Amino acid sequence: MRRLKYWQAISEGLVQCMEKDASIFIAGGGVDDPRGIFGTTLEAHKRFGAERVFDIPNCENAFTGVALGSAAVGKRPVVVHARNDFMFLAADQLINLAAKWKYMFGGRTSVPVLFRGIVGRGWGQGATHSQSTHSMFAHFPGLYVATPAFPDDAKGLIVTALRGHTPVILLENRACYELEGDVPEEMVPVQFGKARVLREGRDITIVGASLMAYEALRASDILRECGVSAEVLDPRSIRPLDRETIVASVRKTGRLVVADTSWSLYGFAAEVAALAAEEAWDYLKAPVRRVTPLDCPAPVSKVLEEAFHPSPSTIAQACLSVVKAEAALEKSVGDVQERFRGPY
Amino acid sequence: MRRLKYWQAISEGLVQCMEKDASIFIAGGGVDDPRGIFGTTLEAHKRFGAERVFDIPNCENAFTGVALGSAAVGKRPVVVHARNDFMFLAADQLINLAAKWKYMFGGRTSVPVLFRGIVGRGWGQGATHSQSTHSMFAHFPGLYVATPAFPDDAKGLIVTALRGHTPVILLENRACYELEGDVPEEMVPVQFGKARVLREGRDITIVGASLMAYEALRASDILRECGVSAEVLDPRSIRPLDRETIVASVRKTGRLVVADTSWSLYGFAAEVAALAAEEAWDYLKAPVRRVTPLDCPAPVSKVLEEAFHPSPSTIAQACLSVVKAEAALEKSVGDVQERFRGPY
Amino acid sequence: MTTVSNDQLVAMLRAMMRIRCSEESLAKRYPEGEMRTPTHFSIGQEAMAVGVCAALKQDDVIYSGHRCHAHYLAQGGSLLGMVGELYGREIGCARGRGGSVHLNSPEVGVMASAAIMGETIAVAVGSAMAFAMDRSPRVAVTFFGDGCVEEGIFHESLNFAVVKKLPVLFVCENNFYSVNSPLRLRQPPDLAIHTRATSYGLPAQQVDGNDVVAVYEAATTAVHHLRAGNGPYFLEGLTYRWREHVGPLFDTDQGVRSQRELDFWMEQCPIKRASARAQASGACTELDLRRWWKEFGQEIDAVVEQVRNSPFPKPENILDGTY
Amino acid sequence: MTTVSNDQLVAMLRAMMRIRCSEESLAKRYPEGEMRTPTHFSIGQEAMAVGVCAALKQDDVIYSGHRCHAHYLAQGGSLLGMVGELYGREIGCARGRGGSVHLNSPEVGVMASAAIMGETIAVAVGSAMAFAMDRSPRVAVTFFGDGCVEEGIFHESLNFAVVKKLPVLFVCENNFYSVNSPLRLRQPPDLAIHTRATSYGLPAQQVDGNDVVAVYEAATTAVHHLRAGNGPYFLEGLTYRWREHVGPLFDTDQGVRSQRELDFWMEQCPIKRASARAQASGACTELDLRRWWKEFGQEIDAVVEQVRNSPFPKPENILDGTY
Ligand SMILES: Cc1ncc(C[n+]2csc(CCOP(=O)(O)OP(=O)(O)O)c2C)c(N)n1
Ligand SMILES: Cc1ncc(C[n+]2csc(CCOP(=O)(O)OP(=O)(O)O)c2C)c(N)n1
Ligand SMILES: [Mg+2]
Ligand SMILES: [Mg+2]
Repeated sequence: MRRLKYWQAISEGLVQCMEKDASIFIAGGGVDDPRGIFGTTLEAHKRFGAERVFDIPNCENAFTGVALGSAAVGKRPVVVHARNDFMFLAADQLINLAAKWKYMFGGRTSVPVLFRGIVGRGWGQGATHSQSTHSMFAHFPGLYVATPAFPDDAKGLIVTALRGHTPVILLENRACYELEGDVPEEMVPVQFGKARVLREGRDITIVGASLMAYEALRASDILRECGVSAEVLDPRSIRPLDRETIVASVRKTGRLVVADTSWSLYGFAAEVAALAAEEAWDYLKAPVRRVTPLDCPAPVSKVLEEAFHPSPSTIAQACLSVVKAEAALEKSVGDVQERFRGPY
Repeated sequence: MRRLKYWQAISEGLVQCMEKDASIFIAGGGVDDPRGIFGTTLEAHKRFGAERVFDIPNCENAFTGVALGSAAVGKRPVVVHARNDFMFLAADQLINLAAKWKYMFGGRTSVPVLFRGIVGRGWGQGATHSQSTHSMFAHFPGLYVATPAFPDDAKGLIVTALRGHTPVILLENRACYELEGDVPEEMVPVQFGKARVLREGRDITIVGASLMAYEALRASDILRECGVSAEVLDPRSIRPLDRETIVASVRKTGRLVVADTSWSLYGFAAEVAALAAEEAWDYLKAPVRRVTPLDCPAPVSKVLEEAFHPSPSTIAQACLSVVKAEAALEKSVGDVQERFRGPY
Repeated sequence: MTTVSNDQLVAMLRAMMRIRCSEESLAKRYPEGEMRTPTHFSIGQEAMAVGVCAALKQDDVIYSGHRCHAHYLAQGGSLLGMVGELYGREIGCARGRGGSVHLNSPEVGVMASAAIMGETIAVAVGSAMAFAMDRSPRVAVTFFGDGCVEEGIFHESLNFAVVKKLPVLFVCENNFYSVNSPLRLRQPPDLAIHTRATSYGLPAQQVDGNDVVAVYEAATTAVHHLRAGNGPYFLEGLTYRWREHVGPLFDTDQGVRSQRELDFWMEQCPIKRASARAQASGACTELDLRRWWKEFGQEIDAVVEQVRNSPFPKPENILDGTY
Repeated sequence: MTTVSNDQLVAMLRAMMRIRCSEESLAKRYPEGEMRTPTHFSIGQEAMAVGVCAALKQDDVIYSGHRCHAHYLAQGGSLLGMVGELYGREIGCARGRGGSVHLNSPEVGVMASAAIMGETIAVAVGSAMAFAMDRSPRVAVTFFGDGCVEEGIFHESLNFAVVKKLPVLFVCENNFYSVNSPLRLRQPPDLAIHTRATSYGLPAQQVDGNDVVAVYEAATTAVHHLRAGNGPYFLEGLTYRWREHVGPLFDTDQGVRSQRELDFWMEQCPIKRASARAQASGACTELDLRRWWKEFGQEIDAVVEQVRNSPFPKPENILDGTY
């Protein structure tokens, strides 16, 4: 299998879907510009031209409605937000309309729009350009919310989204963009609601969403050196959420650490911890721990930014505290971000 | 102490604060109309006139910014949304600006706006007029989010909000509006982040947010008849959240049911269940249970609406299943809504 | 001056009468407490819905807001589906899930109505965009109130439609109120709403919204413009709602709208005016009118009867349609 | 024709030179990688900031967006605070929490700059409302780009300001691009931005945004209008950014903006034009100019030096300021 970078896998997924389905188009600020959303829309633009890959004025809320209205009469739009933080402006259309459309209009019609939002971590992007909105959107029934960390999942989830009937919010972490992985050339759909076991283990379960799936895997490397065998799960989609796989793993290991790029309170980490309290309470050998951004807006200064985000080291540390291994973690592992210097 | 209805307590709190502080004003669609937001702004309008209680055009997003900008130069706005669902349109200003203002501008300035949003349950208000948005807003650091269920708390939280330095989202459930309670005549502030123990008990802890605090109390009556002693907690504010009181109670009873008006996934119920998994995992004698609206948009038809919302009966039922009392609950207790027929 | 035939006039008149008769009947029954859904009656505003929809073809699409009964019926939505929805029955057009504010009937092009102001303005633009991409002659119409003009999405939508030259007709039913807020306190005084549209460079026109023929003619011009690929069009109709904002009652005792104002507008009743015109041109007689009122009265009675005998949704199916 | 004194002209010229010199110096250092914050340089657009702020008093307030350096400095924000912020130091005006896009200095009326388009347009209206409620003569100014005009909040804000007659000056810096999207593809062609404002009934004017005197004069007229209680005012200035949208480089090799276009606008450099005018009117000499460039060069060098020797925020204080 070829190895592709995350952004290449996204690009390939989009292009292949567009080849098969003429109703698909891509729209959003900058999708047709020389940078093509970190390269993800360049090939589609080259291949399908301005009719199917086009720039829009700055109107997040209206354009969300535009996408829904085109979907209502048969199109399959892909809407791109260069930063997922801009989607707050479209929250009404996303939550009050897209999520509820099928249900409140009696189940006969649906609006299968794929909304891509990029989490812009790195280089001090600060309070309004590096949040992760997945927990917020996943609170509301009617949407699918996916957080792929790996290239093949990114491609596979796009394929599924562009064949389904549900509005999908796909959150891509920019820090994943340069990561490489095996990606099937064909269009292999990845189901929503099916977690991926990234590594099997005995002592503790780490569930990591989005970039934190990758970081959890790196944490498990550290843990292995410390003699701890961690099972690492990537939910891939957080709505629907694969409760079964998570619960089975926690029941097996008896310990749980949840790592996430969104805040702890009322977030993904809370949900997974709650699952343990509901379904694995009598299997727990230790307290559950959440490893998330600190409870403040994202700061800019490098020293603060480093303290703000979870890293493999902080995940591993949390795991060690849970398994009560005595040795404090000496080694600190920098995050994947380190080399990023733009373009933003 | 006098007994006041919930809406009267809100009205009194606002009026008393406005008397003391000339910088306070109230604005929002309909605050000056004959209905005065279920009566809550009538007295203030009568007392302080159109200069300090005024209607606005339909512009949820801009007006949120307007309120912030007036607060930045010394005003203390109270912004009213007749339905909290309209606040999605203001999500950008609320989450990207209000919540982050103090932090991202270096801590020197703050924008203490009180945002009142009403959860419009009852009479088939449906998908976009009866959601509870508290879990969503409470995910984001920088805001306070309060969900008073009782008249004195509604008043006391308003008093605190209008003296503090933090933007506050106060969510009021319309179903609480006609409920009566003792309310001190004076301005007795209720602290954010301090839960209220509504009833002490031994066998199980029920934590209920917003209307569900009241319903949990009614559930505990039923449970008492079944021989189950329930401790009932009302968090009152869900950001900050009083972890200590909740954890102490769960450690004491060993059992937890969380009831909420917002959805289960990534919501208040998840957060409280997560607390148990983190801080009381080794005290749990039974699985934690969440009692929340079903995982679909709010339906309209009465039969569906009844099935959709949690009620004292469903809360009690969940508690019984947790304490494993054999007797299935026979009695079903209608919700407080039953007599509501508008005005909406 | 008028271009409509007697047949067309009668058809529009009858459409308005049917809407009025149905809504009046529902308003009368509303206090019985069986329609448990906040209901915004269109009574008094029927000419806009009927005049515009008469200018459309079956495969065009329309969108509406909270006050959607007239639009839904004018475009051919089934009365049974509407009444069923108000009574919360499975037979309702939204299977009892949506309520009065979410009427839809995709079979006849009533794509969606939504309770949040301004939402469907953008959505209609999106359908128009799809039509333009397909080089189809179909057009999209969005009905909204004067209050929605204040929402940012209205402007974002206008701008987008103009920039992309989309076949969408913006229809503003200016009834001078947003709930209890009068227009003059919400928008720049002395600047008619349609002039707001002009600043985006699209043709915009104000019309007597209680004159169904004038509405029809303006809409026909507009739809020609759209089908010719000339981009969007804006129509503002001046009209008035007779009842309270939401619910079946009159509200002139509330201190906001005066009885004098209401009387003035009831005098301008679109049905009264169309009836007079039809009789004057010999399109119908007084007797016809009486016959039609009776016909529609019987229809709505029968439909209500049918609906009340039809089943509620099953609670166990509550999740149906979420995904 | 001009009403500015030589002293005023020199003051404005020097203000522009100081901004330019500081930004050029920062742009040069940017690739060193020590300023870890996405930075939108104002280079080429200094006249709008300086001309408008010169018409304000100390207790007036201004708001800006992502491209805020020039506004912050023109209104009197400290250079140290700005450079400190770019270098992520505790000494930064936002204590290293905000970055380049969140410059503020409430002491001198720079209330807030924000990275999300359009946000501060509404916020400025709010400050103006507070001033009006207090019957204070203070005014609020909001600077924003042509791209923000497409956002709904722009319209909601205009409408509100007009309806409430608030003392707010809307200043649109039209540099013809939103990132890489040219204006003509985003807004109705052939309709100047300020005409969009006219449709709300507020006075709106287009000005040569690279002529600091013209900007100053228009702003002075506008501010008089505001202080007299006549409601809001709209100013559109045509200008151009020289560098890439974000970052220190030029981007004419990227295939979006042509070198010819850039050359044209560099010819229209606001500082060059003001320098020529000042020399022509005898307000300064070539030698003065050279002296000033040197002065500002030394100032920024010293500030950068000071900042680089100043401490970073302490990680243990990371939560400070959340509440
Ligand atoms: C975004 C939003 N804000 C507020 C409301 C509450 N609301 C419902 S209808 C209405 C007035 C609408 O006025 P208009 O658009 O003129 O329509 P009309 O009712 O007059 O037909 C308001 C404020 C809403 N539904 N959505
Ligand atoms: C709501 C929102 N959408 C998109 C962006 C991304 N973005 C940052 S600056 C910018 C262009 C702004 O153009 P303009 O307002 O003309 O200002 P200029 O950069 O030209 O000074 C865009 C699209 C954003 N920051 N906020
Ligand atoms: Mg109206
Ligand atoms: Mg620009």
